[in-house]
Amino acid sequence: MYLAKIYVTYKPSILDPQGEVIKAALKRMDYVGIDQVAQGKYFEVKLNAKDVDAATAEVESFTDALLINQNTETYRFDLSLVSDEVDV
Amino acid sequence: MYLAKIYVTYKPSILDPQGEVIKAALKRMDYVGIDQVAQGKYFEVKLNAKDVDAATAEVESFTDALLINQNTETYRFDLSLVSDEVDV
Amino acid sequence: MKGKKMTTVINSELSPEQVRDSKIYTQWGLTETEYNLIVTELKRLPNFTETGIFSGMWSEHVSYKKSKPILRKFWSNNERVLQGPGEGAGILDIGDGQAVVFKAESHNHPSFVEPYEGAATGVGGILRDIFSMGAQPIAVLDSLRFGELDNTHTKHIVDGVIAGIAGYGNAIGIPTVGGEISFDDVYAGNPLVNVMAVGLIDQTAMQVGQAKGIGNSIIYVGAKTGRDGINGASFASAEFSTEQASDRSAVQVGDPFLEKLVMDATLKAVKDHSDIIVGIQDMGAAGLLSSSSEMAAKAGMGITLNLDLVPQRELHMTPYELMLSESQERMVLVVKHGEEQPIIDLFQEADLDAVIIGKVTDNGRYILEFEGNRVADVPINFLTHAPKQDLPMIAPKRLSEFSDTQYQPDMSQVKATIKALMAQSTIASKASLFKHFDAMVRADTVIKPGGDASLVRIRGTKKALAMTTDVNARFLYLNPRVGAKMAVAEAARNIVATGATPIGITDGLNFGSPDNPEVYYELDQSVAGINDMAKQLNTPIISGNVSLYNETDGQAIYPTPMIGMVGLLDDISQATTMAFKRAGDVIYLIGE
Amino acid sequence: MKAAVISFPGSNCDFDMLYALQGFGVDAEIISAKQNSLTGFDAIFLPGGFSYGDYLRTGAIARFSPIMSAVTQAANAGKLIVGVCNGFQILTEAGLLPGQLLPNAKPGFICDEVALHVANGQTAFSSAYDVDETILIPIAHAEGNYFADETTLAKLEKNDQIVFRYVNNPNGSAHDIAGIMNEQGNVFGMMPHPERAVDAVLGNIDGQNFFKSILSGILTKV
Ligand SMILES: Nc1ncnc2c1ncn2[C@@H]1O[C@H](COP(=O)(O)OP(=O)(O)O)[C@@H](O)[C@H]1O
Repeated sequence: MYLAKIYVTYKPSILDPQGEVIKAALKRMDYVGIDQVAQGKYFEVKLNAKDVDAATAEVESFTDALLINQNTETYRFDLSLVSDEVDV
Repeated sequence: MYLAKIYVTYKPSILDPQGEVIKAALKRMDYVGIDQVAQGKYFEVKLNAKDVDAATAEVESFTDALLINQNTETYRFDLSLVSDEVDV
Repeated sequence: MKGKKMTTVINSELSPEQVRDSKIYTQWGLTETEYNLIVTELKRLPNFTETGIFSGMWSEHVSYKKSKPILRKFWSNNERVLQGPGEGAGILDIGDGQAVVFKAESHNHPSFVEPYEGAATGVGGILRDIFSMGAQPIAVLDSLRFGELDNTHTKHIVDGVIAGIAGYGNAIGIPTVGGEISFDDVYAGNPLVNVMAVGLIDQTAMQVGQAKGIGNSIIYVGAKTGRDGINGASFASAEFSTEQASDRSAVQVGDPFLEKLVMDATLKAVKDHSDIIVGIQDMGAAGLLSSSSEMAAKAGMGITLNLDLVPQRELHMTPYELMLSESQERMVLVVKHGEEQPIIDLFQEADLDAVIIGKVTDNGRYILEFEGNRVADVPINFLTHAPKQDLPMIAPKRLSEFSDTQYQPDMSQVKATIKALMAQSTIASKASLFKHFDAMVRADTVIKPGGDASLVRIRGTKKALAMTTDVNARFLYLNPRVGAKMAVAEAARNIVATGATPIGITDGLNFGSPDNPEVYYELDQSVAGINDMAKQLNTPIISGNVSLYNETDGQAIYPTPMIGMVGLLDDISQATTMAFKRAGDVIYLIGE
Repeated sequence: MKAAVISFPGSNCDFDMLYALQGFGVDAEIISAKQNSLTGFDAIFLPGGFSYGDYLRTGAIARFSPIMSAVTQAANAGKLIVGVCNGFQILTEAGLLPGQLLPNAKPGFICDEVALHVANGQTAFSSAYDVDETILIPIAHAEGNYFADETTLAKLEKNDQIVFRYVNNPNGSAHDIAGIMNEQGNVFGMMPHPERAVDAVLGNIDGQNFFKSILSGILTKV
């Protein structure tokens, strides 16, 4: 079984209203060093695949198709082999 | 300047309805190998701090205070030194 | 954050000669003839920025150059009309010093490309049209068309659009009280997302989008400008081809939270400072460019803007990008010279940017300064009056081919037929979709979605406003003029069913390419049909929106002029709802 | 009785709450979340809406507004604190009520009218209802799924802190919880909107007794 950790962020030119609001809140809370905040999504997906190439292809395919919005978002991911016994 | 990448997930005991919905959608889309899906949040925060210890303390402090709800969420983070030039 | 540096490419602007030789303006939607007209008028080659602003202002989406000859025919005058077409929204007198403000807006192309954000920003845009008049928005309605629900792509679009309307309307706190949804394969590649908003205003507080008074200040308010939807206006005025699906500029993302702050602050400014606010306009299609130039043109003035002062979200934006950006949640205010501070303070108090970016002049010119250079200097009247186009029209062949013989329904399997009808997505209950809309926020909704028309009470009075959106495009496909009359009549019946009297109309004219004489004919006949019925019902058309080029790969949608109608109920205790109330009551069938 | 309705940036039911209170003759006013004092008020209402856009988590950012320290003080002083919808979410984030509101079990916003069972009719928020009465109250939320750990839930049950329960759970809330109060019985939060059910012209007056309960509680105290 493979575990894919997928990190989704907005493309650079897209407005990130959440990031802005969080940044302003942190400033109000006196975290003065904060320079920039971006909020994205994080997915952990466990999947069965015959090898790492197959798993990579599968992750790219479903991330493009469902997890991200290709107009506004971009992503990267890490893949690792994990034991089948589950506990997320 | 430091860049903190913060990964927030639900604690294991918390039901993650969004993860369930995504898993069901992936199954319908014929991604048969999917075993488990969890959705979390991902933050990229740039901050100024005098050294890595100070940055670490700062990230832990504001993540505990604001970014997560300790009832239901947990997190980990990576910290790296980045150049000051911005490129949104 | 990771990301490419995007400075170099974008800053390398073409010289005027290069603009001429590369004919880049044709990609922006200007024709050869239009370009030559500009050269002749300016007596020189327009530079990159100037060419860009002409392409924005002369796009169909902004100038209505193709539809205007037909829109002019709309009947928009009666004893109630305080403001007809030409401003952000139309206004009708409802007595007691109050008025109702309403308009419709389409976001068809953006919603196809990006269903959630497309629909969400449609709601945001129409609400700005209402509160920029000084009116408090009180309700949103929608009118939606999708392909049949038999494939995942259409389902994805439907889910996204519904979630987008809900996401924006619920968060900003204006109830989505009604609307209509139907499904037909002609909309598969061209869904329609029309939204209508209704507002209330005291007649003394009415604002217009004008830049009067030499030396008065142009104040930019709201969100910072980014590279969102650059050239969206020309984009919305071009046909879709499926191959082009990836050729798109950055999508606009809405921020209902910010818009709520902008809305509340704008309404407060109108209330507290009506004596120093000269004009208000939202930044919609072609953003800062069209709002500022139209305000000045309407007042017969000129305008000079210093683009370095425009609040910016991204680095290294060019004048072209700053002017054509369609970043959401932004407004332009014109304020009396020397009295800006209270207005600026008011917006800053709400954590909003409010910056003086220019002033009104008397030279009739549209002038842009950027980094110490004059990057545009053109006559405003010329800029805001795209060369008119008289297009040919011809009755579609199909109309003469339809046989006159009455269709004879097959009545042999009545039960099965009725069941099959009820199972059609267009006829079946839409509750599973509209339950995502907050229909009750503001606590004034008397009749919620699911009735004929919706009814919203006017707090502090005995009155209520009824509202509905309707059109059956299949009727228009069969006969545009009669179909359009039927759409108005249907809307009126829905209003009357609540007990209210119809008082006015806004429309959303969704058609294919006007360059096709048959489509242009449909447009002309639809407007004629709306007029016919509107005059009979005494419901003037006071605002509306046009969306053309709704075709994919040469296949146009049905002519779909959405009718948004508002009615007035003088005594809310007379309101009627649809449900049967009591066993034993008598049921009448009225009409022929 | 004098009541404050807190307006956070993004609150959108603040006026609905104000009008409902005024309809019962209460001297109520809107107080900006940027202020930091609530002296002179007998009851404080945190209304529905999308404070700070509900970005990050519902209520997460609002709880750091200046007014919240005054709300906490008032709570400790035994004043009545009422959070409806987003107000409830803010009170849990602020730790004035236990638990948290998670996204609905079936994700998505729902606007509906739902049946509530008056689980405890002996509180400052429910005393005007009949014991075991079932009432119909509007809901409008995407994150109303009440969560708390087992120990907390057991405590809520044992102390009778659960005031309203859903008859048909619309959002996955633990123990069908629609509204709870703190142990002292002066801080209360619920997801449904009683302020949308007070005017006969809107077709539902089941929320009236909620306000009558609060009023009679305060009047007997004052
Ligand atoms: N189909 C129409 N019927 C009547 N008036 C229309 C129609 N289309 C546009 N208008 C009017 O023309 C003006 C400009 O419309 P539009 O460009 O849609 O406004 P905006 O710039 O806010 O998008 C508005 O006053 C609008 O009411």
